[in-house]
Amino acid sequence: MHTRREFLMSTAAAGALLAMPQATNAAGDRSLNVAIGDEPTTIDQSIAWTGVDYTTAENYAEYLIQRSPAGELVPGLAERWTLSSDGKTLDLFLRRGVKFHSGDDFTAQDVIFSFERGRAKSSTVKSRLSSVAKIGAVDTHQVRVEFSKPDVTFVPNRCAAMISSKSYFERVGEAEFGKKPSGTGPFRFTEYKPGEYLDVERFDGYWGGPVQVEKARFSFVAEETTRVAKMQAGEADLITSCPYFAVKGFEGNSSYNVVKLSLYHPTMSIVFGTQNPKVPWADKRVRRAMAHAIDCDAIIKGVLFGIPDRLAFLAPYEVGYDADLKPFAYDPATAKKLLAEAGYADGFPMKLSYAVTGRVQMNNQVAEAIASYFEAVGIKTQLAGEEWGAYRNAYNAGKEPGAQYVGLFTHGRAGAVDPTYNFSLFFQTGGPISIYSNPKLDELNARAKATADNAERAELVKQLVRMVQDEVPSFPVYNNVAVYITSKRIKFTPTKNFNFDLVQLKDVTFV
Amino acid sequence: MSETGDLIPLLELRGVTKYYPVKVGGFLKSRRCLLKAVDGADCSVLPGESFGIAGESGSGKTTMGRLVLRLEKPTDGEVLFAGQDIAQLPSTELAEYRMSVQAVFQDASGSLNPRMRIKDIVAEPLRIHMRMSKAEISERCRTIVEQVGLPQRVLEGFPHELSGGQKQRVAIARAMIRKPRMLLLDEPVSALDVSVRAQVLNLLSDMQEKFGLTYMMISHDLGTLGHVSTTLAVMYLGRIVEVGRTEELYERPLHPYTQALFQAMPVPDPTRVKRAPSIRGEIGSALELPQGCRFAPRCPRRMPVCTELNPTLVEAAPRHRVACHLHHDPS
Amino acid sequence: MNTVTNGLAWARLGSGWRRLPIFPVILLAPMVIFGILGTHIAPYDPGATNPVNALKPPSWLIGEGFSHLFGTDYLGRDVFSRVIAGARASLTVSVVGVGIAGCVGICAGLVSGYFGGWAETILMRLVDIQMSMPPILLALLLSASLGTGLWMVIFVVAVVFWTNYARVLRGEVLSVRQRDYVVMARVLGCRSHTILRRHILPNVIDSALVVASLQLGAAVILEASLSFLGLGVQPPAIAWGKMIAEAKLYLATAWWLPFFPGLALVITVLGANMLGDWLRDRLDPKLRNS
Amino acid sequence: MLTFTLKRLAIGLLCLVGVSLIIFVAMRVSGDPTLLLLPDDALPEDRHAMRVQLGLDLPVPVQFGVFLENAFLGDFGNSIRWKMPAMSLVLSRLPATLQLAALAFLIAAVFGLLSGVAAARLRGTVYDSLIRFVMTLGLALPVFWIGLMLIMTVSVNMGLLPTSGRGTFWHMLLPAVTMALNPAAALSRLTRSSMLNVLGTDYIKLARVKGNSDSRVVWKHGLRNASIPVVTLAGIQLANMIGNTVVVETIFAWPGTGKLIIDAILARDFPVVQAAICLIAAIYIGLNLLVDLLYGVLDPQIRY
Amino acid sequence: MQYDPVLSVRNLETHCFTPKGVLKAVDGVSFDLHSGQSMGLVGESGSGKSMVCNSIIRLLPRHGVRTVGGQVIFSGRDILGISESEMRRVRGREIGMILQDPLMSLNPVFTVGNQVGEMYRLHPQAEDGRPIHQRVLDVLRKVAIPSPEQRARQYPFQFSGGMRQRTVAAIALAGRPKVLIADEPTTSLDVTIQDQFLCLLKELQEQEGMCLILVTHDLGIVAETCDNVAVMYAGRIVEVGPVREVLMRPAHPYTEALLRAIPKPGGRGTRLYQIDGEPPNLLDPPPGCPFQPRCARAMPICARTTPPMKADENGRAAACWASDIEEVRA
Repeated sequence: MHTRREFLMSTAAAGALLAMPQATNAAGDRSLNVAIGDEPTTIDQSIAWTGVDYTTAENYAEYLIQRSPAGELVPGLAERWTLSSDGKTLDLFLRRGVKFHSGDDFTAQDVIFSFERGRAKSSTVKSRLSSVAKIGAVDTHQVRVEFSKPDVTFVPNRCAAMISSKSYFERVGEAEFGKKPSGTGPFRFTEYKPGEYLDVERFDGYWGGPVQVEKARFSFVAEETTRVAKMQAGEADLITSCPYFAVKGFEGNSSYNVVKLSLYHPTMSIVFGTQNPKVPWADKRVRRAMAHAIDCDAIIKGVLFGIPDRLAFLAPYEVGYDADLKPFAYDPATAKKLLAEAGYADGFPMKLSYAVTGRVQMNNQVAEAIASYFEAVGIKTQLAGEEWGAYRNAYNAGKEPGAQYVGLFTHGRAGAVDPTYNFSLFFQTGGPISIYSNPKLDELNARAKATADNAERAELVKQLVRMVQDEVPSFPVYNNVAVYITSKRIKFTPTKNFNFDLVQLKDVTFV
Repeated sequence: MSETGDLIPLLELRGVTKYYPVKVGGFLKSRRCLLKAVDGADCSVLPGESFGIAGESGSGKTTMGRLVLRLEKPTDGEVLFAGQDIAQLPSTELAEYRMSVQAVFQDASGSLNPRMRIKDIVAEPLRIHMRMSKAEISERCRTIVEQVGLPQRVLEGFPHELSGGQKQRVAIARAMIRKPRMLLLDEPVSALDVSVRAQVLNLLSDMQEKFGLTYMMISHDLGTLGHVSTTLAVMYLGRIVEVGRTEELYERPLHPYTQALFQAMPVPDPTRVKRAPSIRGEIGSALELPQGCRFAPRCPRRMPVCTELNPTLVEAAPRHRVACHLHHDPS
Repeated sequence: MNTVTNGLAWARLGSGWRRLPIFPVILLAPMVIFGILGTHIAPYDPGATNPVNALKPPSWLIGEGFSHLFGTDYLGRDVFSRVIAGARASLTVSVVGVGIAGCVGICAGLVSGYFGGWAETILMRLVDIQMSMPPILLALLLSASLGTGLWMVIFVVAVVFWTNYARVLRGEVLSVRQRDYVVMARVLGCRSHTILRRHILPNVIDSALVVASLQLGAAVILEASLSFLGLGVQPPAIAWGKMIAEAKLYLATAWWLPFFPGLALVITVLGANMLGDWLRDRLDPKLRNS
Repeated sequence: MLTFTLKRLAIGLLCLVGVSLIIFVAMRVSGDPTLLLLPDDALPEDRHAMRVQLGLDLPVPVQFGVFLENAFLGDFGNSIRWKMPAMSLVLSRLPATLQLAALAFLIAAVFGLLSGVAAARLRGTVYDSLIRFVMTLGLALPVFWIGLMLIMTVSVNMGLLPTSGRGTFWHMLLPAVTMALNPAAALSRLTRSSMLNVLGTDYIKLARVKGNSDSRVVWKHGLRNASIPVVTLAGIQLANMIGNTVVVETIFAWPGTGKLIIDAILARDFPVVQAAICLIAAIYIGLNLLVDLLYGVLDPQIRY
Repeated sequence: MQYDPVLSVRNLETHCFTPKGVLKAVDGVSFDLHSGQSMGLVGESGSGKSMVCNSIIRLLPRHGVRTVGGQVIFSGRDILGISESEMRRVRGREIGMILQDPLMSLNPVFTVGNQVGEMYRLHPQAEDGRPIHQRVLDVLRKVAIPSPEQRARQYPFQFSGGMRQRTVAAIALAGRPKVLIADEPTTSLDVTIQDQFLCLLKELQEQEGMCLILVTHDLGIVAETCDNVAVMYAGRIVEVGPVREVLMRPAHPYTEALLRAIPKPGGRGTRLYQIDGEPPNLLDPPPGCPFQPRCARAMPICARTTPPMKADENGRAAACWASDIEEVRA
C-alpha cells in the first residue's frame, strides 16, 4: 500500500515540477527584444574586427558615412566628402554640433583617434586603411586622408572605422572605455551580459532624425531552432538569420512579418584549386562541365526553400554589372560532352569539401544535392564535411601546387563594397582568401582599383567578370538572402550592407 | 632439533617465518607494521604420514600452507622438500616440485574455474609441463575420475553442475593426476555436509593407502584432524605451540590452549558432562603481539614468567613437544 | 534459505534457454538485420534523390499506400531506406568503436589488475586524466583537431569509452586473482599468460560484456550529439544521429524526418540497455540474488 | 584526513597537467588558428604577428613549458577572440553553468533516488517494470532531442515556460530538466540495484526481525548503506553535468561555460579552451575528492 | 502433556515457486515447543531447517517463496493469519532471532548502541521507565560485553566476531522474547568462541525462561545445548525427541547414519560410516520416503509410500518403515 503511495508521490512530484506558471515576456510599449545568432567578440566599436561585432555596435556607434536601407552611401557624421581627381586625397567635412553619449563633442581629433586606434587594434580596420598614407585634421571639423595609391573601396567601406571619442578615452582610460563604449549613434549602450544579452536605449541627443524604439535588448541565441521557437513563443520581436526551413511557417502566419534582404554575399560557390596540373579540373573544360552539371535553381527551390537568389556574378546595382551575362545553365548533356572532350567521358573521383559548422545554413544538404548532380554526370563525389576551422585550413591548402581541392566555399562575387574589393580578396594571386592565380586578372584588377572614374572602372570590371566566367576558377551556386522575422507590431527595414544580420534599430517603426 | 624417527623427513620447516608489511591507520600517516603470520615454525613431515595442523582463524595455518606450496617465499627460515630448500629451486626443479606437491582447498567451487569443463580442469596439470597425446590425456582423466569415485559423464560438464562433494572429488582428481608425493589439504571437508564429508574423508584415506601419499592437512576441526592425522601440530598466533603424535596429544594435551580447544569441541555425546569454557576472550591480532607467550593474555594458568618470556618448543614427552613454561622443567 | 537459494540457482542455470532476453532481442533483431543487410533490403537507393517528391509525409498517412513508408526528405530520398541504411553506420560506430574500446580497455584492465606495479600506475593515471575531462568535451576536442567522418567518430568512441573497461576489469581482475582456482593454477605451475588467458579472462569477460552492452547505446547517442554539433559522420554515410541532428530543422514542418531515425535510435539504445540489464542480472554474481 | 586530501590534491594536479597536455596537443594539430582568429581580409603580416603573439613560432615542448609555467601562476593568457584574460572570461561564465548544473542535479538526484527506491521496493511488480522502462528510455534519448522537444511542446505550443535565455527561475527549468533526464535515469537504475543488494542483506533481515516497519527498514536501515555506490555515481554525474552543458547551453542559449567552450574550440581560441577545460577538470577532481570524503561520513568503516 | 505449548507448528508447508517447478522446501513440518524448552533443529544444507524458522517469523524472500499451508500457533493464535502490522509487534518482542553471520547481520553504518537501543524504541516496555541508554548498557552487560559504555559508541566493524554475535544476542534479548530462534549462530565462529557463545546462550535462556530453537548442522552442539532435537531431511522432520534418547538410540536410519559419519579422534585407520549419494533434488523428489535411495535399510515399501511419523507418548517420534519406536526402546 504505502509502496504504491510512494510511486504515486514520485510521479506527482514530476507533474508538479513541470506544471509551473509561465514567465511572461511582456515588452514595454516601445521596447524591443531582438534575438540574434552570435554574440559580439567585443563591444568596443573602435576595435571591432569580425562580422558579429557590428550587428549590435552599429546602433551605438557610427561610421563617418552611412548607407541608406537601399544600400546607397549617404552623409552621416561626414556631411560631405570630396575626392581629388587623381583619387589620392579625400577631404571629409564633419557634421557640427554632434555629441557623444559621454557628452563629449565630436571633432576631427576623434576621427584621427579612431583611425589610429583601429589601425593598431583591429585587423579589419588595419587592412581597410592599408592604402592610406596620412590622415590629418585640416580644422576642427575637416579631415584629410591621403592615399599612397588610389583606393576606390575606402569610401564604400564608410571610411574604415567606427568613431569613438578621444576625450572620453583620455578621461576614463582603456578599461572603462572597453566596458562602457560611447558613440554618436541613435542608441546609448546600457548593459552587456556576456553570453546573454546587450541592452541599448534611445539617445535623445541624436543628431539624426527621430527614432521610435526606446529600448532594446539583443539576446544571443546561437541555436537557430531555439531562435525560431523564441519568435513563435512571442519572446522576441525580431530575429535575425531565420533559417530557411522556418520561413514558410512564418509566411503563412499573420502574426509575423517576414523581411528578406538580398545581401548577395556570401556567394556559395564551387571553388577549384587550379594550381595542380594533374587534377582533372585543371582543365577548364572540366570546370565548365561541372558548372553545367548542377541544377542550381532546383537546389534553391528544393533544398533552400526557394529563398536565396542566383546571380551570374554581380548584382544589377553594382559598378560593371553586365546584363548580358547569364549564369551557367543546367545542361547535363553539355557537361558530359565537355567532360568527354577533356578525356573524362567516364568521369573521375573527387572529394568535395564543405563546412558543417559556421554561420552558413544547410551546407550539408546543399553539398549532398551537388554531389548527386555530379554523380549524374559520372563524377564520383566523396563528401568531406569539416568543422569550420578544418574547412578553412583545407581551403587554404588548396593553393598549394599539389592540392586536390574542390570545395563548396563562401566565396565573394556580388554584394561587395566595390567589385574590385572582392576580386582582390578572392581571385587575386596571394589575395587573403584566394587560391587562384592569374597574372592577367591581377593586372586588370590593379588597374580597376586605381581607376577612380566609375564608368571607366565599370569597363574594366566587365572584363574581369568575363575572364572569371571564361576561366571558371569558381562558379556560383546561390547568393545569400538574409531573412529577418518580426512581430506584427513593428516594421523593420534592413539596410543592405555587407554584414549579415545587421539590425539598425533606427529603421524600426511601430505599427 | 631432535630427530623424530629414523626416516628422513619428506618436508621440513626450519625456523620458517613470514611477515607481511601492512599499513595501519589511514593513508600516509599510517604506521607500517609487520603482520607476523608465521613466526619461527619448526616441524618435519615424514613420508607416508598425515601431518595435521590445527588452529583457529588468525593462527597462521593457512600461511603455512601457502609457504609449503611456494605461493609465498618465507621472510626467514627455509622450507625443505626432500632435503632441498624450495625457495632456491631453479625453474626446472621448481616445475618438478610443482608436480610433487599438490593441493586441495576448502572451497571446491572456488578452486574450480567455473568457465572450464571438468575434463579440462582435471587434465590441466598434464597440459602444463608434460608432452602427452590427447588420447593419453583423456585416458588418464578417465582413470583418475574413476578412482575418485565419479561417473565418467561428469567430465563433459561444468563445475556448477556438480554437488559440493563431487566438486571436491574433482579437486582431488586434479591434484592426483600427476601422481604427486604429497598433498596439502587446506580444510578439505569443512564446507561439506556431514554425510558427504565422510565420503571425502574415506576417499582421502583410500588414496593415501593406495599411492603411499603424504598428507599435510590444515583444519580448525579437531574431529576431522583426529581422524586423519598421525601427527598433529597446534598453532596459535603464528607459532606452533604443541606438536606430537595424534593419539598422544588427544590423550594428554599439555598446552593450556590445546586443552581448551579439546574442551570446546562439541561432541555428540549426551552423556558427556559439559564444563564451563576454560578460556575467555578471542585470539589477538598478529599485528600487536603481546610480550612473552602469545597465549598468556587468555591463559587460565598464566604465571609471571609467561608475560616476559616467549616459551620455545621443547620435548616434554617422547615425540611430543610443547611451547609452554608449565612444561619447561624437564622433571 | 539454503534450499531456496540452491534451488533457484540450480533452476536458473538449468533453464538458460527459457530465459532468453526476449524483449531486447525483439528490439535489436531488426536493427541488426538492417545493419548487416542494409541497402540490400531497402526498397529504394537511400542516396537516390528525387526533388519532385521532396518532403512527402509517410505515404500511408496520405492514402498513397506503402510507397514511402516513412515519407521522403528534402531531396526526395526515401526515409525508410535511409533509416535502414543508417543502421549500418550507427551500428558500425557503436559496435566497432565499443569493440576497440573493449579490446584496449580489457588489456589495460588485465595488465594493471594482474601485474600491478608501474604498468598499473601509468594506466590508472591515464584513466584518471581522461576521466577528469567530460566525455563530450574530449570528443569535441578530438573531432575538432583530427577531423570528422565515420572512422573519426569510431576513434572518438573508442577513446572516450576504453576507460570504463579498464576500471571495471581492473577491479574484477583484482578480485578474481584472489580466487582459489587462480591460486591452484599457480600451484600447478601455470605461467602468467596462461593464467590470464585461461583462468582470469574467461571469468571477467562477463563484466566487460555488461559494460559493452550499456555502452553500445551510449555510443549511438554520442554519435548523435557530435552530429548535432556538426562533427559526426559525413555523407554519403548515413547515421541515425546525423539524420536526427539535420532533421531538427524540420521539427515543425516535416516531423517524420526526425521521428523515424529517432525511433530507430531509441529502440536500439533501449534494446542494448535492456540486453545489458539482462546480462548483468544473469552474469553478475553480486546481483544474482536480486 | 588532511594527508589523504593532500595526496589526492597532488594526484589531481598531475591529472591537470595531463589534461593540459591533451588539450595542448589537440589544439596544436588542429590547423592554423589565425584563419579563424583574424578576419578574412587580414594582412599576412598580421597573421604572422598573431602566431608570434600566440607563441606558435616556438617549438611545441617550449610552448607547453611556457603554458604550464604561466598556468601555475594563474595566467592562462588572453582570449584571442574575446580580447580579455581567458580565465576571467571562463570564470565570468561559470556561475551560470553552476547554477544550471545545481538545479539539474537536484532534480536528477530527487527523481533518481525516489524512483530507484520505489522500484526496488516494488520489485517484480508492474510499477517496477514501468519505472525501469521509463528510466531506460531516459538513457536512450539524446539530450538535444529532449531539449528541442521540450521547447516545442512546453514553450511554443503550451506557452508554459520561456524558451531560452537566463533570467528568472522559470528560465532555468527547461534546460535543467533536459540535463537531468539522463543522470536521473542512471541514478535511478543504480539506486534500485544498490537498494536491492542492501535489502538482501542479513542486517536488513535483522531489522525486520526486530519489528521495524517496511518503510523504516528501507529509509533508515537501507538508504544510507545503499547510497554509498550511488554517491560515487552522483559525484561523477554532477561533475559531468558541468562539462556536458555544451549541448544544452547551445540549445537554450544559456550563457555558461559549455557554450563558451564549444565556441572557443571551433574558433581555435587556445587560451580559453585551455582555461575552461582545466577549470572543469579541476572541478571534477575536487568533486571526486568531496565524494570520497563524503564516504567517510556515510560509512564509518572508512577513515582517511 | 498437561501444559499448552508456547509455540506449536502444525503441518507447516512452505514452497518455492521456481521456473522449473514447485520446490517443497518445507513439507509438512510439525513440532511443539514448551515453556523453557530448547530444541535443536538439525539437518544438512538444503534440508529446510532455516526455511522453517523464516516461515515462523514470516520473513520469507518476497518472491517465489510462500507458506502455503499449516499453522504456527503462538500464545494461542495462529500467527500465520494475523496482519503484517500485528506481526511486527510479534517480531522482536515475542519471537526473537539470531542470524548466522554476525558481521552481516549488524548494520555497518550505525553504532552498536543505536542498534540495540532501536529495540527499546520499537517496543517500548511500559513497566521499565529507565532511559534507553541505561537499558542498552544493561543488556550489553548481560551478554558479557566488557566496558559497555565505550562499546556502545562503537561501530560493528570495530568488534570481533564473538562480540558481534553477542551484540546480536543482546538485540534479541532486549525485546525479552518468549521464543528465541538462533539460526546457525556459531557457524562463522571459532571453536573456543563458539563454546563461549553457546554457554552464554544457554545461560541466558535459562535465566530469561525463553524457549530456544537452535538451528544447526552439528549434532555435537545439539548434544551440549538442547533438551529436544528434531532431525530434518528433505523438507521434513524425520525424527524428533529428547536429545539424550535420540542421540543414544536413533530410531531413523538417517539420524543413525549422521551420528556414525562424524569423524572422531583416534578413529584413524577405520573407515567412517558413509552415506552414499547426495541429498535429493527437491524439485524432483524420489517417490516414497525421501531418504530411501540412500538408505541402507530400504525396503520395497519405502519407495512406494512415504512413512508417517510414529510417536510414543513422550513425544519421541520417527518417520521410518524400518524402525519401530517401541522396538528401539525395548
